[in-house]
Order: sequence, then C-alpha cells, then structure tokens
Amino acid sequence: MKKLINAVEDVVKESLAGFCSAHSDIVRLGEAAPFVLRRHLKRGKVALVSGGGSGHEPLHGGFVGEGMLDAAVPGQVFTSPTPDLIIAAIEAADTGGGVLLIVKNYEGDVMNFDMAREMSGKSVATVITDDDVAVETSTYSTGRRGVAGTLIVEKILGAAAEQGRSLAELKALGDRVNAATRSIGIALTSCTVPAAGKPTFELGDDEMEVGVGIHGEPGRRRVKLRPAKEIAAEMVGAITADLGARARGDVILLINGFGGTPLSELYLMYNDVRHGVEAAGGTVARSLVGNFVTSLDMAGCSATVSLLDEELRRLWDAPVHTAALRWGI
Amino acid sequence: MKKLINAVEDVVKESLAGFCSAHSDIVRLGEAAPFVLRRHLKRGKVALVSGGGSGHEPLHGGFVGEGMLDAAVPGQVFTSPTPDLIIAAIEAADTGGGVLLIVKNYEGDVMNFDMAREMSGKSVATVITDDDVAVETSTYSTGRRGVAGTLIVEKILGAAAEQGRSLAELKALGDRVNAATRSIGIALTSCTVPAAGKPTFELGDDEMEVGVGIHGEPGRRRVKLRPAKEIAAEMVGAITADLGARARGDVILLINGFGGTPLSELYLMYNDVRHGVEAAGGTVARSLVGNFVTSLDMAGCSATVSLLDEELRRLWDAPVHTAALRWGI
Amino acid sequence: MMIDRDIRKRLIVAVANRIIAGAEELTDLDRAIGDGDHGSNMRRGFEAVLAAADVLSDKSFGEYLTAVGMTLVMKVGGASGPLYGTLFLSLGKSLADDVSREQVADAFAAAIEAVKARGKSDVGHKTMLDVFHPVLGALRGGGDGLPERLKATARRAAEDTIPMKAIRGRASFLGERSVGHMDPGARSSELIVDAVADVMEGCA
Amino acid sequence: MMIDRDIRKRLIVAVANRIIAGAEELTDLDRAIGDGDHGSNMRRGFEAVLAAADVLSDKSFGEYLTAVGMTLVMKVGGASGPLYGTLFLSLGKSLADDVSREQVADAFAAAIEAVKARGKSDVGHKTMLDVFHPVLGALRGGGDGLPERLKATARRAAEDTIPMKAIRGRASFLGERSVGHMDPGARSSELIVDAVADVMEGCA
Ligand SMILES: Nc1ncnc2c1ncn2[C@@H]1O[C@H](COP(=O)(O)OP(=O)(O)O)[C@@H](O)[C@H]1O
Ligand SMILES: Nc1ncnc2c1ncn2[C@@H]1O[C@H](COP(=O)(O)OP(=O)(O)O)[C@@H](O)[C@H]1O
Ligand SMILES: [Mg+2]
Ligand SMILES: [Mg+2]
Ligand SMILES: [Mg+2]
Ligand SMILES: [Mg+2]
Repeated sequence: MKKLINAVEDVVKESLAGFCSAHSDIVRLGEAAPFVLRRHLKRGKVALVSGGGSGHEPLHGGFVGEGMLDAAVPGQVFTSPTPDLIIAAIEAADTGGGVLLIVKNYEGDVMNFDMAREMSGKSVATVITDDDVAVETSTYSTGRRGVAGTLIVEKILGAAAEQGRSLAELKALGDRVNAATRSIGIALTSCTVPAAGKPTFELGDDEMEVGVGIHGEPGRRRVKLRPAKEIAAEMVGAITADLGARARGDVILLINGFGGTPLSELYLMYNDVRHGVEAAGGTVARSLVGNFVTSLDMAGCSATVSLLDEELRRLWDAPVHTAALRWGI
Repeated sequence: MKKLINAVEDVVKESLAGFCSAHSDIVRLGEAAPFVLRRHLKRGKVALVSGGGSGHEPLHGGFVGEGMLDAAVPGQVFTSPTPDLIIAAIEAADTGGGVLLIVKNYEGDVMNFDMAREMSGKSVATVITDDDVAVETSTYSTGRRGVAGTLIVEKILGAAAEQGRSLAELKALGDRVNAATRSIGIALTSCTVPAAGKPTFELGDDEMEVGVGIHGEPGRRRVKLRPAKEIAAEMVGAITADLGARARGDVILLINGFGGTPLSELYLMYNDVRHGVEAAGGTVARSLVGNFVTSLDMAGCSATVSLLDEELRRLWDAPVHTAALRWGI
Repeated sequence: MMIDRDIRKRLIVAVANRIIAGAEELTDLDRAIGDGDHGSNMRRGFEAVLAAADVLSDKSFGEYLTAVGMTLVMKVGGASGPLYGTLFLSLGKSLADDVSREQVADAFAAAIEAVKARGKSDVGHKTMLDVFHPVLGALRGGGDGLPERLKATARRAAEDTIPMKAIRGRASFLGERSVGHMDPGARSSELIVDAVADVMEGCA
Repeated sequence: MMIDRDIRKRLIVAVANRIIAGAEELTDLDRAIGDGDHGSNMRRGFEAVLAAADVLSDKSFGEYLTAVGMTLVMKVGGASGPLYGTLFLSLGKSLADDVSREQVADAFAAAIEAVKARGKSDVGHKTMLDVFHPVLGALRGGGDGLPERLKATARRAAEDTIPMKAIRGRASFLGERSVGHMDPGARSSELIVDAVADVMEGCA
C-alpha cells in the first residue's frame, strides 16, 4: 500500500485537521467531537447535517459552508460515524430551526443516523439519498445506494435552507430532488482501504466493473474494458431507462471521478455521456465534472443525471461557498 | 493500460471538446485551431496566453477565464504545442493590449513558444516559470523546471492584467512572482502516457521518487517510502533552504496532487507541511489544496511556497472565474 | 447460574481477544462482498471494551451488558456497530446477575428481535442473524455439552451463509455475486459465540 | 551531384519509414530518462512528411528541405520539433538541386549551429547534437564507402551518449541518473543518418 500517511489509525483525524486549517475561512473543527462545522452559522435557519464514512473526499466536509451544509460528520474510512459524533454535530449546528440529516442509503449510515436522531431529542428529519440505478429496487431489499447524486441534493437543499424554508418543506424538497436523480458508476481498479492495506478487489488488466458503489466494493458484473463511447452509452442507457420519459427535459449532468482517474478522462467521458443524454432527448442545462464523491484512489467514474425544473435550476444556481463547490460568492 | 478513452490519438481532442462544452459559460474552443479561449475577452487588456503539453489538467485550460488566462494551448500529452497553434491562440486572444506568454521552463515549451513569438509579429513578451527546487540551478544547465507554482504566477498576473497594467509591468510582475515561488514534488507511482501504454517508470512497493517533475519522469533520487511527516519535513527543508531568510513572512501554501492521490492524503500532507512551514518561521496566509497541476494518474504531490506582500495578496484575493479556480464571482 | 465479576471479566477478555485475533480474517471476508472494514470496526469496538474491562465488570450483569452495548454503538461504526450495540443493549434490559438458561434464551430472543427491527432484516438475509437464530435454537434445546453444541451450531450457521444471496447489508448490492462467500458478520457472531462457550465450559 | 525528384522522394520515404519503424524504441528510450513521447512525436511529424511526399518532392531541393522543416515544426511538438525543424529549415536556406559534398557539409555545419542557437546547447550535452557533430566530421572526410562510414559514425555517436550526463533536454533534470542511458534524440538522429546513407548507397 502506497499512501501519504503517518499511521493508519490517524488518517482520518490528520486529514480532517488539514482540511479545517486549509479552509478556516469557511469551516472549523467541531469542539465536542471531530466533525466539520460551518464557521458562520445562520441563526434560525434549518441546519443541514450530513456525513458517512471517510474516503469520499471532498464529500461531505468539502460541501460545508454558505449555501450548502452546516456540518459534516466523517466516520472512519468507509465506516459510518457513530451516533455520539452525529449527536455532537446536530447540537453544534442547530440554531433553533431544526436539523435535516442527509444520509446516503447504506445500512450503516442509516442506522447510526437513526440512533443519533432518536437519542438527540431535537427536531430532526432525515432525507435518504438512493440514486444508484445499478442496484435493483425492491421493497424487499436494502434498495439503492446513495452515491454522487447526493451532492446535488445537498446543493439544492443548501440553497433552499438559506431562503429560510421550514424543516418539513426541506424534507419534501430533498425527497423530490432525490427522486429526480439517477447515477451509475464503473471502476477500472478497486481502491486500497488504509487499514486493510491491500486493494478491496483485483481486476485483470483488461477488465472493468460495471455498477460499482463508492466503497471500492465490486460492482454488479465484470466485463472487458471497452472504449469510452460504449461505456458512456451503457451508463446513459441505464439512467434513461430508469427515468423513462422524464429524461426528455433539462438536466444537470455530473461526471464524477472516483479519485484515481485524471480530469482529462473525466472530460472525455463527459463529452460522450453528454452526447448520449442529448441523443436520448435530454438537454444538458448545467454541468459539473470532477472528483466530488470519491472512493479513495479508485480509478473510474460515475454519471449522474438530475432532472431540473425552474425552481431547482434557481436553487442550483444560487451562490455557494464551500471548499469544493463555489460560485456566485 | 486502463483508461477511459476511445482511441489513443483522440484523447486530447475529445477531452478538450468535453472541457469546452462543460464550461461553455467561461470558455470556447478556438476556431483556427484546438485551444481554449476565454469566452468574454476584455478589449485592450494585455492577453495572457499559456500552454504546454496536455496531461496536467486542469492546468492550463482550467485557468482560462475572468481574472486569469485569456487562452491556453494544449499540446499532445506531455508534448509542447507547436508554433502554429500558439500563433492561432495569440491572434485570437490579442485585443490590442499585447500578449504575455506564460511558459513553464521546459525546452520544448520554451522553443515552441519562442518560435511562435518570432513568427507572430505581434507585441509579445514571455514570463518563464521555474519554481522546482529539485533541480539544481546553474547557468550552464537547462535550469529549473516550471511546475505547480505556475498556477500562482497565472492567478496573480491574471488579476493584474484585469486592472489594466501594461505588458512591461506584467512581465516584470510575473518574473517577480516566479522568483518568490518554490516547489518540490514526490511521487509514489509513475503515470501512463496513453500513447506509450505503460508506466513511464516502475517503482517498488516500498519506494518513492523525490524531486519529480510533472511529466511522470523519474526524480532526482529513489528512496524508501516514508511517513507523511518525514516527507513533509524534507519538502519544507528543500524549499526553505532555497528561500533563505525570505521564508519568514506571509506565504501562499499550495499542496498540489499529481492526479492519482486522493484529496484526503493531500489534506493530511497539507497538515504536516503547514506545521513545517510555520516551524521555519513562515506564516501561511493563503492555502490551496487539490489536483491543479497534475501528471495524468501519477500518485504523489508537490508543495509550493510563494512569498506574499500586500500587493500580491490583494492580487491573489481578487475575483477569479475559471473552471478550476473560482472565488469572488 | 450466577454471573459474578470474575465471569463477567472473563467473558469480556475471551470475546474481545477472539475478535481482535480474528480481525484480519473478518476484514478479508468483508473485502470479498463488502467494503473491507468489518475486522477493523469490530477490533476498534472490542479494544475499547477490553480497555474498560475492569470498570465494566464491576457493574451488575444488566448494566454491564448495557455498557458493552453502548461502547460498541459508540466505537464500532458502520452497520455492525448499531446492530451488535442493539443486541447487547437489549440483553442488558432483562438480565440479572443470577440467570437461568431459559432467561438467557428469552433475552437473546428479544435481542434478536431488536436487531431485526434496527436492521429491517430477517433470518435468511445473509447476516449475523443467520448465526444468532440457530444459536438461539441450540440454547433453548439445552442439555449436556451445550457449550460444544453452541460452537458447532455457530460454525455451521456461519458456513451456511456461504451459498446465500444477500438481501441486507452491503453484500446485497452485489446481487447474485454475493453467493459463494461467507458473511463477515456471521463469522464475527460465530467468534463471539465460540468465546462465550469457552467461558461457559471453563465454569462448568 | 544532382538531387532529382526521385532521390528527393526516396529520401523522404526512407527516413520516414525508418523513424516510424523505430518509434516504439525511441519512446522506450525517452521513458527511461525523459517523458516517454519522443517516438510518438517523431512518428507524428514524419507521417505528415510522408503523406505529403509527392507534393514535397515536386519542389526544388532547397524549398523541399524548408517545407520538411516547417512540417516538422508544426507537427512534432516537444523539444525535438523545433530542433529538427530548425535543422531542415537551415539546410533549405543554402542547398540547391545540384550540390557538392562540401556544400552539403557546409550547410550541415550551419544547420548544426542553428540547432545549437535554438536549443542553447552544445556538443557534449547528451542530445542529438552529439550525433550531428561526428557525422559532420565523417561527411567532411569524404572518401570511398562514405555511406557506410556515416552509418558507423552515427551508430557509435549515439552509443557514446550512454555514459554522458545530460546538460540539456529533459534528461538534465535527472542529474547523475541520466548516466547509463542512450539519448533518444541521438538515436533518432542516427536513424535519420542511416536512412539517408541507405539512399546515398542506392545512388552510388
Ligand atoms: N440490515 C442488517 N441486518 C443485520 N445484519 C446486518 C445488516 N446490515 C449489515 N449487517 C451485518 O453487518 C456486517 C457488516 O458489518 P461492517 O462491515 O462492520 O459494516 P459496513 O457494512 O457498514 O461496512 C454484515 O456482514 C452483516 O452481517
Ligand atoms: N536544448 C536541446 N538541444 C538539443 N537537443 C535537445 C535539446 N533539448 C532536447 N533535445 C533533444 O530532444 C530529445 C527529446 O525530444 P522529445 O522527447 O520529442 O521532446 P520532449 O523532451 O519535449 O519530450 C532529446 O533526447 C534530445 O536529443
Ligand atoms: Mg464500512
Ligand atoms: Mg514531451
Ligand atoms: Mg464493511
Ligand atoms: Mg520526450
């Protein structure tokens, strides 16, 4: 394992310290526990708190700041944070307007955030994101994972919260954005969890995994590595099939790198995915390309399509000032 | 070689197309040739044009826009662009104020930009960046490479050009910023140039290269992989030894990833490097952490320290609106 | 049967050491169909329990179980933290220092229900529940050589998760590809049962 | 000696094919002490020259050399583009269709000076110049079997770059570590000389 680290057990703590000191104009380190807190909280606003295992940087800490999250709680790498940390973040972020938790649909995250909500005794609601079309939906199963689309939910909710909307309104809006958002990911390599010391899975030199999540876990199937155009076509196909006729409108297109893929390849994929989305009748009204919801050093990317209406477009365009996403301020 | 590409020879073209369409509010693709042109040129302003081999994304195209560059000319991967492309960019970007070329000190870049300047017949000056302390300086040799510090020169010149400064003033300012900027890089892996199909060099599982540039070339020496703190100490030592007493003031600290290293590790390195800089008497007044001047999928990072005075700090803080760097707008 | 301070301490030491020794294997199992952290998660939790062994063992059996559960909730993280935490928290609700086998079985049955509720899961979903459930059966059965039977039951139950298709947990995202691998949480449950049975044998 | 259309065309075909065939080797050499693109750069340039072979060969020898130089400048990129470009642009300045060996040697000497000026480099810096210079010496020497001697000189000169420490080019960034590897530009120069000598032999 080749990583720029000191000791395996200190990775999350030291990286968090670096993050908070590099962005001390926007965030500060929680006092009661190690979480990321927005430096200038807005009195009375509903507080948005997210979190989950580390290893997805800049998610979620990179999205704390004006117009987006109020706190982010990192767990160990790929391990949900524990309820005590989440409770500490809820308490620090709440300024009287209540708290909305934004949780990716992984059982660990859902259960730990649920326990925190139950124990906190505050006015807390939860939006669960589950945008990953690679997983078959079924009321019987765990359901879909929350992946890169989470950033779109967080951005739009952040803007809406800044407008002073109520907890119930935000919860409804978050559910609506999540329902309008679909993602699918592919990986060319796995990643190496520091504590494990070796890659989570091994892929042949000519293989890729289709339908991966963001934890370096294997995907739904392993296929031969194919040209970008064919990969893009499969991704667009999976997403548009799932969206159905709704895909024929304005959308945000997010091409998200998993951490080990150069930006040049992400733009190349954007080029092919965009053509696919437009061929399917969609209009790419807003774009985002980069490493936002990563899986440590995994090579690969995901495509996310999120349907836009006038309200959502305005909220997406609203000013945001975080470490990883910034415009209008 | 595992890459998200179609054909090796189309990588640069297709990635550029994706970039320009994803950021069509900021840039457009050159008409006479494939380069990145700022969408809204400012009449009479000195035009800033940079470029070099591809593979360093977001450099330079990601820095085209208000408050930074007016055009960026990408060559093939790690190969300087040819004079015809550079001339086309000069002609498109010039709005009457003359053109300042910002060129990293590599013989290929220097010679191609020189030929373009000679052939263009316009009022053109050149700032050459050579911030890499890993290379010994000597009037006898090629001298130092231009690496991540180039982004600081481009940002500050961009802000100054926006103020309406003259070509001669900008040339002098660029030389001054470059002289105040030092970088050093280390690599945990090499990278794979698409056309070559295999990594430029091989490293053992417990080895790293110290003093690498940004072309996946080997560094000055190969050593055993060490903890982040020790790597940081060596980096800070090399930079501060070179800066001498000048290091005891306000600085910008840039921790730049080479493309294959997760953001979490960059923040961890930032933490250790920042402590080192401060222990050496410097004050980290501004920080930047991320993948800005990359080497395809190389794992590793560089540290850049740039001395600040009141004028430079104001120029650094001035609004910028590019694909990869944005604040204040 | 009286669960005195000595047994309480021995239980912690035995279970924690078993988990710590098995951490790497648990992580390997989780790498195959999960995200490669079950061993580190469980080790982190049980190292904390072990470090507090003396303080914990001073408590009554019920408070002791509650405190172990709370420590696991606060230290393990991931899916296994709330689930094992819930298990021990639930056990702590009803067990006194002096307990019969029936009382333990009833408490365990209630704890299994609590885990199901927390995890929205059930037997057959390829999780730790697939070990708990048969172990509860063996416990209810009682009789001579119970510790040995508990161990054998747990071992077989963990193995029986290999051919299952996961319905809950990260492995469920793999669909058919989850078939053919042992569930890491089933294996950690087996380790716990095994260590507890060892202590039971030592007391017999 | 008369450099007619046929020879002009044969020169292009021979040189271009030699470079294209050697591209992978050139890239391998560049991977060791450079950035692994010299072969792709040279191939791109000479493929363009080859594609225009007929049009180029219609021109006078001087214009032909200038056009080859310009094509290389505009297609190769990197350090080798301006340098090989400068070489051919300079040769094109003084050579007519009917040239003597002395005239070619003088033009080559001037072209070498132009390359030095462009590259701020000199003999001994571990570059293409370390092949050009001894080849110029052999050319000046003249005599029987000149083509064979040019080839042998170029081959030896390229090999002689192996123990050199690079002063110019990317390899200079490696310092002492550049020792022990052949300079890729020296090798591409050898290939060019070799191909030209082949054509000379065919004309003798
Ligand atoms: N909903 C659930 N119900 C019961 N057990 C579960 C559930 N989800 C996961 N598990 C158990 O947790 C184990 C995984 O734990 P761990 O790896 O520590 O957490 P995570 O999956 O969050 O990384 C699985 O092997 C399984 O036995
Ligand atoms: N300043 C120079 N003078 C002469 N030759 C040079 C100089 N710099 C580089 N070269 C030659 O160019 C070759 C490298 O070419 P190439 O790999 O195509 O360009 P780049 O170094 O830009 O990647 C070197 O092997 C060397 O022979
Ligand atoms: Mg986990
Ligand atoms: Mg090159
Ligand atoms: Mg796990
Ligand atoms: Mg090269």
